[in-house]
Amino acid sequence: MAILIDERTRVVVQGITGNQGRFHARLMVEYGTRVVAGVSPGKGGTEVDGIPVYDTVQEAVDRHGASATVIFVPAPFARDACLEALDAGLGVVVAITEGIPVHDAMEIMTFAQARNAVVVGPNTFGLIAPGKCKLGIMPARAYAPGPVGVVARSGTLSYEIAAALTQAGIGQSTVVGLGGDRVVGLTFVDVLRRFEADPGTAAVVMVGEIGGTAEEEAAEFIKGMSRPVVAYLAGRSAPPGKRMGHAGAIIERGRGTFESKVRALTEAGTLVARLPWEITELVRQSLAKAHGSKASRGPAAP
Amino acid sequence: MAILIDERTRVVVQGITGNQGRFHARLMVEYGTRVVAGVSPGKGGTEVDGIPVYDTVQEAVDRHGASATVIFVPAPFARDACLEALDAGLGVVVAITEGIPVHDAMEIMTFAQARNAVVVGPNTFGLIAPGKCKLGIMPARAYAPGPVGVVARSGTLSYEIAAALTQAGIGQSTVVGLGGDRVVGLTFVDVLRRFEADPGTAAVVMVGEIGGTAEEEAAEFIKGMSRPVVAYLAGRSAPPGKRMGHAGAIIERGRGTFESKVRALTEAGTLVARLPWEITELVRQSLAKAHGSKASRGPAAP
Amino acid sequence: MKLYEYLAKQAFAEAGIPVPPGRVVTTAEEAALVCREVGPVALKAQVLAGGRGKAGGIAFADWPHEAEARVAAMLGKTIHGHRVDRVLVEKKLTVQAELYLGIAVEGAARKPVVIASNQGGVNIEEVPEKAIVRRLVDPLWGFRPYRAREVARRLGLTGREAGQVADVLHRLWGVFRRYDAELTEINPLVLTPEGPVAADGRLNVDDYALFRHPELPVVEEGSELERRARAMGLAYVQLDGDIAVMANGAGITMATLDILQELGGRPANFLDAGGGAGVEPMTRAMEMLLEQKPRVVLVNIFGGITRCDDVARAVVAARQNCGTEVPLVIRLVGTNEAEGLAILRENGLDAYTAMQEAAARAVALAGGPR
Amino acid sequence: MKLYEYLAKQAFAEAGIPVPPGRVVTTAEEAALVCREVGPVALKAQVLAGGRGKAGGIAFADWPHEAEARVAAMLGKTIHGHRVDRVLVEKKLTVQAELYLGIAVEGAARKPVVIASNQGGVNIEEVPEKAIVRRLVDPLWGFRPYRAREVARRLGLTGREAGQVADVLHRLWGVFRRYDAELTEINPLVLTPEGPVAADGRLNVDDYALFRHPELPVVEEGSELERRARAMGLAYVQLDGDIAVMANGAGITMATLDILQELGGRPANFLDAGGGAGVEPMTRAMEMLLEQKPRVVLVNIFGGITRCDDVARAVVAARQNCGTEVPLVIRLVGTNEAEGLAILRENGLDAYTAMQEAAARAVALAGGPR
Repeated sequence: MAILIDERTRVVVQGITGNQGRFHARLMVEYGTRVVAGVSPGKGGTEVDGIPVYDTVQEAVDRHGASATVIFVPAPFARDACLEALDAGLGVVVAITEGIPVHDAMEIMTFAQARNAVVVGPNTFGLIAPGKCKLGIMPARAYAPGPVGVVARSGTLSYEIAAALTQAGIGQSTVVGLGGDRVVGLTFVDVLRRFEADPGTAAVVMVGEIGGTAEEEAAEFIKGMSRPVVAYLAGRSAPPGKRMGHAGAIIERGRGTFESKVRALTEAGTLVARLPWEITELVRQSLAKAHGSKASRGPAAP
Repeated sequence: MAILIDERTRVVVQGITGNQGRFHARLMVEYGTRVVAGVSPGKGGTEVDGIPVYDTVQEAVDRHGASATVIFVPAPFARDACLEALDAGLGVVVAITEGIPVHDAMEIMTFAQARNAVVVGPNTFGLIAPGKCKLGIMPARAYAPGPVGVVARSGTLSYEIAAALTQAGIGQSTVVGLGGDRVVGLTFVDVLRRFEADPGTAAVVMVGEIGGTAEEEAAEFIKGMSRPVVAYLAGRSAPPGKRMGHAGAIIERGRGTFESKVRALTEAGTLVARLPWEITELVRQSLAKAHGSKASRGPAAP
Repeated sequence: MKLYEYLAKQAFAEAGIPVPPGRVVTTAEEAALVCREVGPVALKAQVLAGGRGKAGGIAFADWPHEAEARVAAMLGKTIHGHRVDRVLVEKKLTVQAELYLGIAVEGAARKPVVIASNQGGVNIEEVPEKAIVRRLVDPLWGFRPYRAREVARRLGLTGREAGQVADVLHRLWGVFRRYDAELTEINPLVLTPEGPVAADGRLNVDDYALFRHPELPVVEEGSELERRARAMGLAYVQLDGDIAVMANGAGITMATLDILQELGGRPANFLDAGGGAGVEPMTRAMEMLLEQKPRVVLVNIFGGITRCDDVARAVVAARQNCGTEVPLVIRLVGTNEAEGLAILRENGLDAYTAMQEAAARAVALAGGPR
Repeated sequence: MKLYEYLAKQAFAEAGIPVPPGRVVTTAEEAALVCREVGPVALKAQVLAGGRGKAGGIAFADWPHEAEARVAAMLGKTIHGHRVDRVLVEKKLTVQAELYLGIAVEGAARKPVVIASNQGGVNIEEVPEKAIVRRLVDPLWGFRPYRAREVARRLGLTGREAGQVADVLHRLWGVFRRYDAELTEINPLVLTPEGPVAADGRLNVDDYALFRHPELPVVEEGSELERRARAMGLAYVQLDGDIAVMANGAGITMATLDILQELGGRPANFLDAGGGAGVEPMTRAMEMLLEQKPRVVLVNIFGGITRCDDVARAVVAARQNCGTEVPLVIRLVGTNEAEGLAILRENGLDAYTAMQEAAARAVALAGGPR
């Protein structure tokens, strides 16, 4: 089991004729993802690695019953691509594109809400249900199927953590990248709620950062969760007021400090790893405990 | 009984400090309408004929639980006034203002739909539930309480018809002016549906015009109505392609001709008066028949 | 307000829609100059009448002297009652295909509607419905580029051409919004080897929104009389009968015309004095009617907001100002009815209460039913 | 991109928001001229640093010679590391009251938020929450005039003043949208006898949206080094330690800094080479780090999109180009790991697999934990 996507997800790749789109479309197909069509205005009627290309998302939906999309369209055109996907009724829109103006992102999210659809990103590595479906640019080797849900703001850090879990024999149900921009479609809470409801997820790893208050809000939600949550937070050493790459990774106005996040999460019963390599062991302990305490009522870790 | 409004309707008058607003607010109060507040930006804290004036509609709602509004605000500011009323949660917005740009009207109607609210007008005389509540600029003497619902595109023509009914001893449940502009909030069908569901309405008079296809759509609806409908249509003698005052009263592209409307209505079982003074007699016949045939199942004409 | 073709095309060009090279001229010499610059040209009389082609309002010329001669013949000519003062001289296009693109206000849906067809160059009403693509637009969301691409696809376009046409349609949406248009059309959009070009266009601006567009020139439409009425804030339409009519409100005015016709009379005009008009504008309106020397004038007033005494004062004043003997038939009921009647009687006039009687009397005075 | 106060005010003025009369100057003589024109003036150093008032970046002058002297003293001065090149010289205002008006992107709500307070002139973070009015805005509907009026009412304003402030706030929304702002503020909005005036303002434009604003001047922020890095498309932040760090991805880079600190080391910088960077930019990035002569450089790469062989090539090239002896600690795993290690070994370098070991080694080389 997985959240948001699975082996039946029928995927469009928007911007498939660009370098990045073409490259990752191939990797997704190799992983087993059902990439049913590509979209690239003006290139309709052609093919990319055997994938049919259309001018519009609507055509891809009409002909192939697509249900999700991965967007590699350059930033100036990404708003239109996202709105097109949402308007065509796609339920999961994964916006890989970096550099989408924040005003555009706000419009996209408003439309997604009206359409009751999920936007992952922008500026995300995507999401993967190991062994089933990969919608994004993450390195496939890092993942294996299993009972742990992972949700992260940041890409490479989450690859590192997923790879460590995999190496330790702990697979993942789904790994979701929220995206590094200030305005993104999903919050930690949105994803935690889905993991909590997913029979295939027995524990969750949450990879947060300084800045914003998403982790504090997650802590509130975690209080009511049955699944154990292990957290790691980056940015402990970051000086206040400095923007560290991500739009979100900035401490401003005394909010979103490392300490406030750790405190909130700890109070919610989350195990907070001080160093990344501690995560695997904490997850192992959590799974063992969850398996013990929930054998009668919850999902079993395989 | 009446549709849309009744004696409990709590009314705001927007633009109450203008000449028209002040004049008609007084007439509405005299009629017995519960005008609870006026709104006029910059004039908050003052009074007009004992009616408290506020700067914002929200304040009028907060303090007086207003539920409807009548708008006399000049056309350049009318869009904002309508959106303000809708955003403050008012369920019935009567836009008397003439000359609201059609693009503004389209925005207003889109917002009203999102808010599940009714806009009457723009460019309407308003609506009146005789003896209970008057939201508009119609001459009160023309009306009396009774079992006939009246819905009209045009103001003066409907005053004339209502006055004739009243003189003949036939009162009205509600009289609704759709408004003369190309884009208005209510269609004939919207109002007919409400009359059909209103226990206080036994028959309906529909006053239409050439142009558009609202009368043809009404005819379709009328086929399924239990209440009898009497119609009068203006514009038989209008030459094609000439705009006769109202934005709607223009025959274009072979649609919305007098003949097509009469045919559609007649086929739907509507009695179509050829001259305005025939209406009263047709209504009398309809009421008598309705009374006879529906004594056991429908509302009784008093 | 309907804009002349050349103004519509200026708006298109500003929005980045390709239009043929050329410009509007007021003299034959200028036409020759343009032809020298751009080569073979189309010459198009700038009038708001439809069907100008058949009426000699469109011509072509390959050489400057030819352009000069044809424009000389065109200027000053009258097409369907409109004098030709300006001619648009534009490069003749190499036509591969012609499309129709239009955006209008769809009253029933309360939304803008985009209309497109790959059968352009003819009246869109004559195109079969199945060859037309229609798309309602949420006025808040607007018509986004991807929707334009979807329309282009439905027109059967592909590749670069689809993208170019989608781009034009998206820009046309910008024109529709920017100018508060009731209707804007490109017909035809000509597909040339160099890309699509708006060969002819319309841009009708919502009269109610003109206050937002002080930059627009005033384009006067209709007859002299209709323009005068509009300047007074009155809705006036010239008809071909002999019974002049003044009423208050569009519906009652239309009904009055219908009644006259039903009784065998022939109305001379539609004149809606408006609900709640004051003495002054009503006087002007009456004067305008009297000046036309109809056989009879019918005044049909149901006083709601309009006060009967104001009407009576206007009628009396206009009659005095014009010193005319045209017979007046007045029907006057409603607000301040007694005061109105008193004023009329002081001035030797009387009034009916029933519309029916007044209309019948007017028809009789005009010579009876025909 | 943060705009200087005078640029923010230009944007305000274009949008119809009243700003004090005056202009930005680059010489003391000009300051005297402005003072002669407008009377007593405020003199404000145009630097992007906060707290410029306490650092001597704000002064007042009643007379031209005074303005000249004070601006002369201000120009060339350094405020919190920023050299003063321009001074905004503006008419001194008669202050009746000071408000705060701001519009920002609220990430959690994914919407713009309007923030207002009648306690202006101070840092908004210091204003108690109950004195602050907040309103989320639907980005499609926009912030309509009536909502601005409602905010003005909540600030306790009435009558003409409420209308004027609402108008300013509504126009500020226009600035926010027009400039793709992340944040725009008027603080304080001074209520004067002649109406409200934006006495100080901020306008931070979304870097991602700069492609839509070619009209804006480029305002460079940060240290020389940070600017250089930005020009290369890298995210670089100068820190005060001695272990230079390069990693790929903001999260892993932050984590690397955290780990070093946890182990007792002191990172010299944040440098995110990005996911999937090529050899060339990574080489430039490495060179930049080496030039700073840190005690040690730690390269921490988990190759996902980034290829380990590219990283190895970049490290080798940078080392050769700089001819430096700064010790390198490399951790390299992931895509093309074997190829990367081979390249390193050919050049006498080695790499760790575990982040933990690499970090510990870097701290040891920098002199051990402190």
